[in-house]
Amino acid sequence: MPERNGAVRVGVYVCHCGSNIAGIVDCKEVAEYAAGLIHVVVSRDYKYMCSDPGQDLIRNDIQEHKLNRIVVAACSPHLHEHTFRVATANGGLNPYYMTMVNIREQDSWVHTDRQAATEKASDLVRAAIRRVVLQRPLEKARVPIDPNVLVVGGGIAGIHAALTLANAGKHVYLVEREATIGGHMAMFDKTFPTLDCAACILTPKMSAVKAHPNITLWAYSDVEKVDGYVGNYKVRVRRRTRYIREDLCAGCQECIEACVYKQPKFADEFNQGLGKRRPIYLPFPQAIPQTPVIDRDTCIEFNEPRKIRWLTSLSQGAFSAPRGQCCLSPHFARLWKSGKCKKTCLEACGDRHAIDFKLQDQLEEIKVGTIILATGFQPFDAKRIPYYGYGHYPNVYTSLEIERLVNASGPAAGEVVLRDGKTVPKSIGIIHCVGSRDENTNRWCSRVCCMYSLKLAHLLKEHTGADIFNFYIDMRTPGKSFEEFYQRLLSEGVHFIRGKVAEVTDWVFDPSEEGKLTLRVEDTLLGVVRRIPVDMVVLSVGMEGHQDAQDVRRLFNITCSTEGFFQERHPKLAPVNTFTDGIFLAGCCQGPKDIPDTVAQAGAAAAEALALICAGYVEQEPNCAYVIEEECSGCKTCIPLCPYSAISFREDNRAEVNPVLCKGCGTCVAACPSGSLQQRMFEDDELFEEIEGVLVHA
Amino acid sequence: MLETVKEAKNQEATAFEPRIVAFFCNWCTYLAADLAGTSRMKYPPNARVIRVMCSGRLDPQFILKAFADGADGVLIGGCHPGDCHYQEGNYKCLRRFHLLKRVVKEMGIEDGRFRLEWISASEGDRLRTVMIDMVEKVRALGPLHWNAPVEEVAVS
Amino acid sequence: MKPKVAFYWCASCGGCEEAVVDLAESILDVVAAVDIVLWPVALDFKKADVEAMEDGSIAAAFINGAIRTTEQEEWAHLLRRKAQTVIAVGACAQMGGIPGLANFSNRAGVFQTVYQESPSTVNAEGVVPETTHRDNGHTLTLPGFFDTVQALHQVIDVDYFIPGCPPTPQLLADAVAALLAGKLPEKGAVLAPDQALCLDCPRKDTKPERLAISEFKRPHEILIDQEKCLLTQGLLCLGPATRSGCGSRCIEGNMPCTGCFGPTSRVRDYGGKVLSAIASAADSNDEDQIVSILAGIPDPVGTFYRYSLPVSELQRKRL
Amino acid sequence: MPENRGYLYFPGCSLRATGVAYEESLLELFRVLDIPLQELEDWNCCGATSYMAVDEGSAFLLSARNLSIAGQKENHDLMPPCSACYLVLRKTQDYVAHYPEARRIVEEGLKAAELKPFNGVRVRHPLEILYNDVGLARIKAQTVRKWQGGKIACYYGCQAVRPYDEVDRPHDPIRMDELMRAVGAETVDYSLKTKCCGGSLTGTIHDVGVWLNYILLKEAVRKGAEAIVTICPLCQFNLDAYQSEISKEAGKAFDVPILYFTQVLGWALGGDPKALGLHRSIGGRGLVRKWFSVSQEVLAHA
Repeated sequence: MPERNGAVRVGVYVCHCGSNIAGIVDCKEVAEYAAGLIHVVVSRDYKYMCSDPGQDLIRNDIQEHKLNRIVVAACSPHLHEHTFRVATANGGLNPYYMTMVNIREQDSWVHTDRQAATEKASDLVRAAIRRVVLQRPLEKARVPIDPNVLVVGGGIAGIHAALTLANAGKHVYLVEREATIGGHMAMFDKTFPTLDCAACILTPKMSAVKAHPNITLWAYSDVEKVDGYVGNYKVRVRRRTRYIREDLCAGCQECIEACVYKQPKFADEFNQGLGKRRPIYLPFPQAIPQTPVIDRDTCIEFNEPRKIRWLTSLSQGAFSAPRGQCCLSPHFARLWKSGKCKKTCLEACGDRHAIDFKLQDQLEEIKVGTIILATGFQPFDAKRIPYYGYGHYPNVYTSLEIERLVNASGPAAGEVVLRDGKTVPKSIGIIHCVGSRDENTNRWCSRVCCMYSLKLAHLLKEHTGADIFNFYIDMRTPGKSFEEFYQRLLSEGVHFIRGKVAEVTDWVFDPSEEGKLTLRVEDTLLGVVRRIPVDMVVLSVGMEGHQDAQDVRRLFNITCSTEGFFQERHPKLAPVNTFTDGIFLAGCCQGPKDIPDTVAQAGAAAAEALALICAGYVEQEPNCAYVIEEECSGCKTCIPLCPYSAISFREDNRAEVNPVLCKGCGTCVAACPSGSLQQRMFEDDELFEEIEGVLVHA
Repeated sequence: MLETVKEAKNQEATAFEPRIVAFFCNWCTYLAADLAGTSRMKYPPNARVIRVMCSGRLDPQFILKAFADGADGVLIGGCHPGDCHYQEGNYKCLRRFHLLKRVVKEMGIEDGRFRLEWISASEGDRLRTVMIDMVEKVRALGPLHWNAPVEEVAVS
Repeated sequence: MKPKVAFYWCASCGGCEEAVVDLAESILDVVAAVDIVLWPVALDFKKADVEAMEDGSIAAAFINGAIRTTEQEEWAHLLRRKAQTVIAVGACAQMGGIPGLANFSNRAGVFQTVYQESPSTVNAEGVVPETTHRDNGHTLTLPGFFDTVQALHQVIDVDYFIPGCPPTPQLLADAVAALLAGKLPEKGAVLAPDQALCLDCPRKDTKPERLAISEFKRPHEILIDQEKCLLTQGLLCLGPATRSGCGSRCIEGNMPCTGCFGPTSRVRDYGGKVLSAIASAADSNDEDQIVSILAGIPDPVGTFYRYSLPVSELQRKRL
Repeated sequence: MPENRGYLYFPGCSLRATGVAYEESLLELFRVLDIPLQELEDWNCCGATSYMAVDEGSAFLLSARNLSIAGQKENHDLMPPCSACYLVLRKTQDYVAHYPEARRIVEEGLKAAELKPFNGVRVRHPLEILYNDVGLARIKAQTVRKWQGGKIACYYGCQAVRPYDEVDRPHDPIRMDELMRAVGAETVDYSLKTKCCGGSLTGTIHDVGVWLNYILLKEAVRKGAEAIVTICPLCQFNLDAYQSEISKEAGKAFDVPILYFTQVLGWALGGDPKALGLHRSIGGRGLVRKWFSVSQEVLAHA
């Protein structure tokens, strides 16, 4: 076999990785063992193979000892395979004459018995040597990169990434699920620790997105389908209709005023249901795009068909309510008598004719080379912790509700009052870590809650002058001038009680608690259980991945970590990359983080995309499958197995693999009944050698 | 060859340490193994991992070869159903696994020696658990050492 | 002087000998061209005669059948010594063949079945063969019986293989012709095309590009369509994995290929490979469904290793 | 389960002692509902209270025996009205299923006693049975005496709702409230519905136990409740028996009827007032008489 590639001269390099490997594996012994194996000409152990001197070692040996195969036993190939391929190439060899052995992540770091770990390393090295002997010289194929970029999610992460790319002259498609971009940041009042107004710093960027010639903004839209591969993704986007044409709408909002509902009466999502909106509405004044939405569920115009559906369901007995006794609001019942809507909005729009109730969803097919996912987070649902009384006691709020409450443009115009709409709270309890660091809900720390709780404490004090109690487990303020902000709060007379609140309850123990919500908590600094009555309770809810994160992940063929956040390629060295080339992560969809970190990561993601675009092409691992024509019998077994339809059946009864479409999974190869389908880098004979190698001492 | 036989012999002499060949897919289970490493989880050193791009690449010949060459157990690790990096490779693996499992069993290799586990890139802990469990189960089953020569005495 | 040729049979059914006879008239050409020095099935020679020959004096020995007794082993070694070229003829010699299925058991098991349990056996006193038996002063001997059946090349060095159960007369004739003409390929070759049967299959055009099997059928269970690809009918046709050269006779006879020609040159474990191809076509991604579809293959080992168990990776069952 | 098939009834000690009223009203209620109850033959101590605290193993064995007997019946729904019985029986199943050590103890114990394993037994509290199997609709439909009494505080206690969540939501149970409303009662938002009744503390660390009951009573009254309704004999006993003492201690007179939910339901669905054990009430006898229009003599023969 070896002869096929000429006389084989193997060089073996065992890396100590400082003490990371050498601490458990006897690298010297491994190198010595390898030295005694057939074909091995040079065998060394060295402190840091990935360092320059380490790589030079390889290069020089190749020239000096005429090596034509290289085995490097070090860390995971996912980390340094590329490094050592380059080193091999620098020595004048084809980089695919190098093979790596993972003796760190999968040996020294997971084992404790020195002898066993060393034996394992030797076995793996032996197998690699036998394998490398058979390896073929290969060339990477180049795939061109489409310069257009898709950014999914229009929060601060998506906005910043989109603008960065657009400013670099690349065309960006920004797709946002909601009716407006801005995400959670648009809901915030002030931002910690500087307390500058979120809107003031965000809305200019939002308008910039709208105005930018290189950005196509599709809000109120969903990505439905993603095909292709790095550099060449085909994406289908569904643009849900607003029943108002963005191109014709001038954003005058007269239609909203003109709605038959003189008073807004439907829960306003943007304000966390604290405010009301009409069926035709703009989420918030500075929304981008400035085009209102007509909400099917609440607009009268769309309720006629509903009525019909309802009646038919009645006749089918699907509905148990006796006739006449209407289960819908009297308001709807009246409408049914009165028939369809007067469509005052249409009149208001006049000859702009932007409003059209017949509009349908639009499907857009786009081609992009890279994709940035910035789909953000969802706040923890406080109802999941019943003993904190959210949804039961009216005056228990979530932090996001408070953000809207204290916001000047919020439902209460900045007036912080209880749900009764008039009482100003005199005492407020802020509970940290709701849905974070909690065995019963989410184990992780959401990173921002301590700081935003401090911020809210400050703002609430500012707005109400109330007594404010922060209940925290640990105060976590890592970040530029975060700790200083904490100190500032301490001096502002806000109370801090270290302890996990047991419950929020209305049962009265002593008259002072009458009419209040009492927080029962063990003050771990005093070592006593305390009852603290307050008027208002704020739950600092943590961050979670979106509940549809799994679907999104599958859509883009990336992985989720167990917490439901998207998984980065490497926790330290590739924090914005995914395991799917050309798809990057930005913001909280990858894990909880604050605005500065999010923006930084968005910039990084944009840079990664630019790097690909500027290179103009990406090199693909040459690991695709190929047919040995003269031996293929045209049995077609392989054809249906390829998920990418890369295999076609030729006139002359032979299968053929399209190397561009082939992703190199090798599923067809394993199935080929005559072994005439092979996979580069994972040829049958190479794998057989490796199997024999790990088991059979040479 | 003889080497292994000798070794097999004195392995039995001393405490039996199962030899396990593990075929891990590049995108899920191999990464889980890396993650277990970066998280410094500890598990027994009996497995020798062979990396393939996808569990769908696994030709039954590889598994048979591993047993024939003296593996006491073979572990296949792939992405969870629906999570395959190549969309469906793991299903193809699943199909072959179930048929091959019957063959292997009929040839006298106990169930516990041949396993297919779905371990995603984030399940380093699960990888550890599976490794420990597999080693223990195979240890309990004792040596297989298929390649140890069988004495042929041709008298009735 | 004509080249000397020997025919010998080991553990086999005699079908391969038939194949020689089936050369019909052309056997006369063979006889004319060569000098047959050994052919137990047709002519009476003694072992001593062969032993008396000079080593390497036989041009070619055609040996069919697997090795399962000490006698067969001795003959194999003897002929290897005397012949310049040894050609393994037929599936049994090449891969162990049907006798090789005995590797699913062992000597004791085989004797148990044959001398005790087989329905036609009456053997109250439980007599089983012995290698030596003394009977009023006389010592009778029998060859020893191995636990494990082996293919010819597992016992002696084999130069060429002629596949098939049995091989077609054509393949035999070609082999002889090549031998006489000195046109044999490189050592170790299988004297048949190195492609799978599908290429020659008369029904190949009826095989869809996307085969998906949702239920496996057995020939006796259905009325088999004469034209359509048998796999698409749910029948286990091993053609895709099996070396061609048989003239697809079974297919012509409306029966699925059982794989007697063995694998093509790149395949190490015939059963494993064909298993992989077949299982991959199971039409489901649901684990339970997959299992139930594959349950339609009642005897995987017997099906996929029908002719090749002794040369498979595992070679025999571990009892 | 198919209610017509009825249920295996496990009384436990309380319902034959301090909690007789519970048994009486429960049996009457199921009679009115025409759901057969079959008492588990030869049942023994459930193993709760002291055993669970002192020696889990023997506690498991005790309840394992009961489960095993139930397992041999073709009706596998075992109904222990006492929360303590419910918990220990349920816990035994759970531990045997999940903890090898517990399984070993129980299996050996059962073998020694020549008893069969208890696969398939379902331990079910009457609250959950009435809510799921009978259902609010039927309760509403069969109500013949709409509740005219005062507001009710539904008190669930701890053992029936935690740690297992099959009877109701662990932290904010609601099913008893819904049942009460179904028969026309108004229930107060009683935040202490799952807080501690003192359990056996009233017997061991007496004043702490009493103190806890004081809190329960006080809050119920503050919320405007005129009666507390329970699902657990121990809760009922603690709240009922110590009212006079609490009143003395707290210098605040409590006279609150502590009823079993089965008493209220039984009465509403037309059960015989005499059969509901109402005469056994200690607290709030006046109200009981008024609400249940129970004649003097019924109460008299207490």
